[in-house]
Amino acid sequence: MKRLLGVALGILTAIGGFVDIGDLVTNAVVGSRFGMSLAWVVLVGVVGICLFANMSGRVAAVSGRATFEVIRERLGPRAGLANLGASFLINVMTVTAEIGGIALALQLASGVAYILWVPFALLAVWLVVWRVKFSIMENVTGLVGLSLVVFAVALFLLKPDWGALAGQAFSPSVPAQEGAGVYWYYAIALFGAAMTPYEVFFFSSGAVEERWKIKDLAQSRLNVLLGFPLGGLLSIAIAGCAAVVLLPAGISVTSLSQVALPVAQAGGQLALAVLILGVVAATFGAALETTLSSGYTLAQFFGWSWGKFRRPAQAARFHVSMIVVLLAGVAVLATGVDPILVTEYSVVFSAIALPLTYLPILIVANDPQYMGKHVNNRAVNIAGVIYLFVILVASLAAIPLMIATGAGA
Amino acid sequence: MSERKRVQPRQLHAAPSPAGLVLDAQLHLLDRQMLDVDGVPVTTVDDIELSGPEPNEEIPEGTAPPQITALLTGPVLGTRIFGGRPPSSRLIRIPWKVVAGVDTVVTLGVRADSMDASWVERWLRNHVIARIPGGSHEP
Amino acid sequence: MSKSPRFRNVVLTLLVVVAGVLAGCSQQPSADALKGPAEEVSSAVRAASLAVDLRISDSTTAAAASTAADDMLGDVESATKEVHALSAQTQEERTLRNDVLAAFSSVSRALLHARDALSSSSNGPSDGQGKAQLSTVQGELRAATEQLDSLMTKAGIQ
Amino acid sequence: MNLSDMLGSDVLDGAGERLGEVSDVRFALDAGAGQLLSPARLVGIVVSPRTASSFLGYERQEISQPWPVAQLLRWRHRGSFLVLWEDIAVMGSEGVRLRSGFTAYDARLTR
Repeated sequence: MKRLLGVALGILTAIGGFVDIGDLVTNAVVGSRFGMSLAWVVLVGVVGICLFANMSGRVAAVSGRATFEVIRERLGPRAGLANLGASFLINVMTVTAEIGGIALALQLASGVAYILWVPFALLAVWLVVWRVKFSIMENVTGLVGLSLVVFAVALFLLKPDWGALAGQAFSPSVPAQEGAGVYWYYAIALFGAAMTPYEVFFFSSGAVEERWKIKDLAQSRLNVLLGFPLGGLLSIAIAGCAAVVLLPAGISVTSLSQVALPVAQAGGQLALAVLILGVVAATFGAALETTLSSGYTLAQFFGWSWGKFRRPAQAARFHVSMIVVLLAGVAVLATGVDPILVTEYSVVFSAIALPLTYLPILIVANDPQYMGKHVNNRAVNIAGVIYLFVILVASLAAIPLMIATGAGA
Repeated sequence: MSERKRVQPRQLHAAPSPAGLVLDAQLHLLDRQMLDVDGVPVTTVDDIELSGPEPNEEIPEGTAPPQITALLTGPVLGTRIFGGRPPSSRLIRIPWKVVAGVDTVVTLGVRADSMDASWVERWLRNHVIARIPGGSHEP
Repeated sequence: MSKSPRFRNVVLTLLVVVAGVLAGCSQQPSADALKGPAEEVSSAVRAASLAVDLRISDSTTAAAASTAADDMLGDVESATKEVHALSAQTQEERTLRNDVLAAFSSVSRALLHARDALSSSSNGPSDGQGKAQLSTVQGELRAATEQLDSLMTKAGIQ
Repeated sequence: MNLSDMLGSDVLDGAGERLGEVSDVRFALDAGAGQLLSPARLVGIVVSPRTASSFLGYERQEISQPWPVAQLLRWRHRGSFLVLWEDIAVMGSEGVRLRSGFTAYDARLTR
């Protein structure tokens, strides 16, 4: 019974932890402009993140090495540093976006300008990073974040024409009022939002934090293989709500307050309250994950002592670097830049940095010195190489498409 | 580099296999994590110091092979990436005799706090982290 | 003496080239250049309209609805700035730009009223006076939407 | 000498013809008593005819997954060989010069 509870808890946490401000905003924007015609990208992204999160978790559990240690060791200092620079920049952008997301959600709840909520959000995130146990942090934010299921409920309450939605999803085409370039630009953004590299850094470091052993692998596989796809369904429901209410009304999403409109229309103030709770939890959880990830990547590259299982004094450089990252994120927000804009750029830059992260994982997962008999099997390798190719194409196409479409305008 | 003419040895002999552990430096040592005796990460292997040979000097036949004297860390990482060479006074050396094992990590037989390689960690601990309330509590 | 006219020609040519490049940089308010900002404002006013509807039917809170109106106001401001940056060459272009700016400013005014009405509607729609105020604001938003829509149709911005 | 001074330097044979670049340096630990490791002595250098980046050591191990990454990297390092310490004449800024009549050994690692 207790074991079953543990399994359920893990899966629920994975669902609630899947969606972050990037998924939320990108899916709503895409839904309001392209309907369901990009839903397939979410599917592709979810399969990819399952594949590589699982792989990095297995490497961490079997060898005790987290992803960025592996990246440094295999790519060497030069390519490793290039990767660190890119990943760290994206992490800081994502931290900025998530803290902005917390503040925007609190504005939605209170009507008080988001910028006034930013210091509060910063302090709360730091306190949790500083003091709260890893497992408690993960489970609480994951479970509360599960209230984003309200998007799926709202979609049902809206009584959409399911046939039309499915038609858009299963025979995707570029809508008449949008160009093909913009369509593919948002395809890459959605892909980047689903496969953000920080999730892999966090997942593998989390495996070390929670001292996974080989026997825990079955549980983690279940969490990933059930939790992430269900989280992906939530993402599609976000796009669905936008596609049903906002697209026909001629509204294209530029702010979080617009994302809430369909939910309020479907479920009234109660649904709205649940939505705000879910958004706060999801962005808060993701702010924690990205802050920790920036500490993990730095510490693992330079070989510092890291981890929340240690006292802060035993991982001084790790904690100092996270404080610096949080302050940098807040400094960016203090310039008055729109957090939604930061989010949109962060997911595209994520897509660009993906190959550097996923290639070393794939290679080490095949190295018997690390993995013993737990090396990748053939099916996983074939899928991994196919994904690496897709990731590479997306990464190379991202910048030209960004310039050609004026970042999707 | 590839424009220059290259010759290729005609045949490869089977290599003599030494009795003990064989390590290829780049493959098995460089850029690996070092853990202290308690399993606390210390730093990474940024470079390796050898006992010889003297650069640019003819090696007499029968000279005993050089040995690894120390693992190096610190500013040497920057010079491996960007070129050049740090002054030897700035190198942080971890003598080979404190190395206890080499696997996917390099384990040391001493405590991190006793080593030069962790002075930044100690400085930040004493001057920043220890001054924030809760810094030395169990999480 | 013979050198000077040639020199002048060279300078003139250069000036023309530079002017051409500059003109290329600061776009003219053609239907194409106005399309982006106009669509942005059209989306914003519709979103605010939806928020007011939801508030009238008590589906959303005063805080969430007024936040939406406030966000939309920001969108309209940035679109207005974008149009201001376009430099009109011909009389026709100048008229079009001014019409668009006029439409934007009536949207902007309606949004301001909407935001104020929404944030003061915290007593709930049971409050008759608040409800009346919201319907007035809704009418204003609709009128601004129509003004913008007809202008967009006229100018061939779809 | 430091290891990074050797890695990537040119390798010439006794007559001054270029053979390739140092892609790795091999050490051996002779089993010794005691809790700590025995000294690591230099066995030889791995010479790659094409590239100095010892990318992942695919040329020396029996790892063939994932296709085609492993195959590509091994192909890039084809022709790598090991030269023992006894056959090295000079190591320095100009690169590594081997003694004439050196022996090229199979660079594969046996585990």
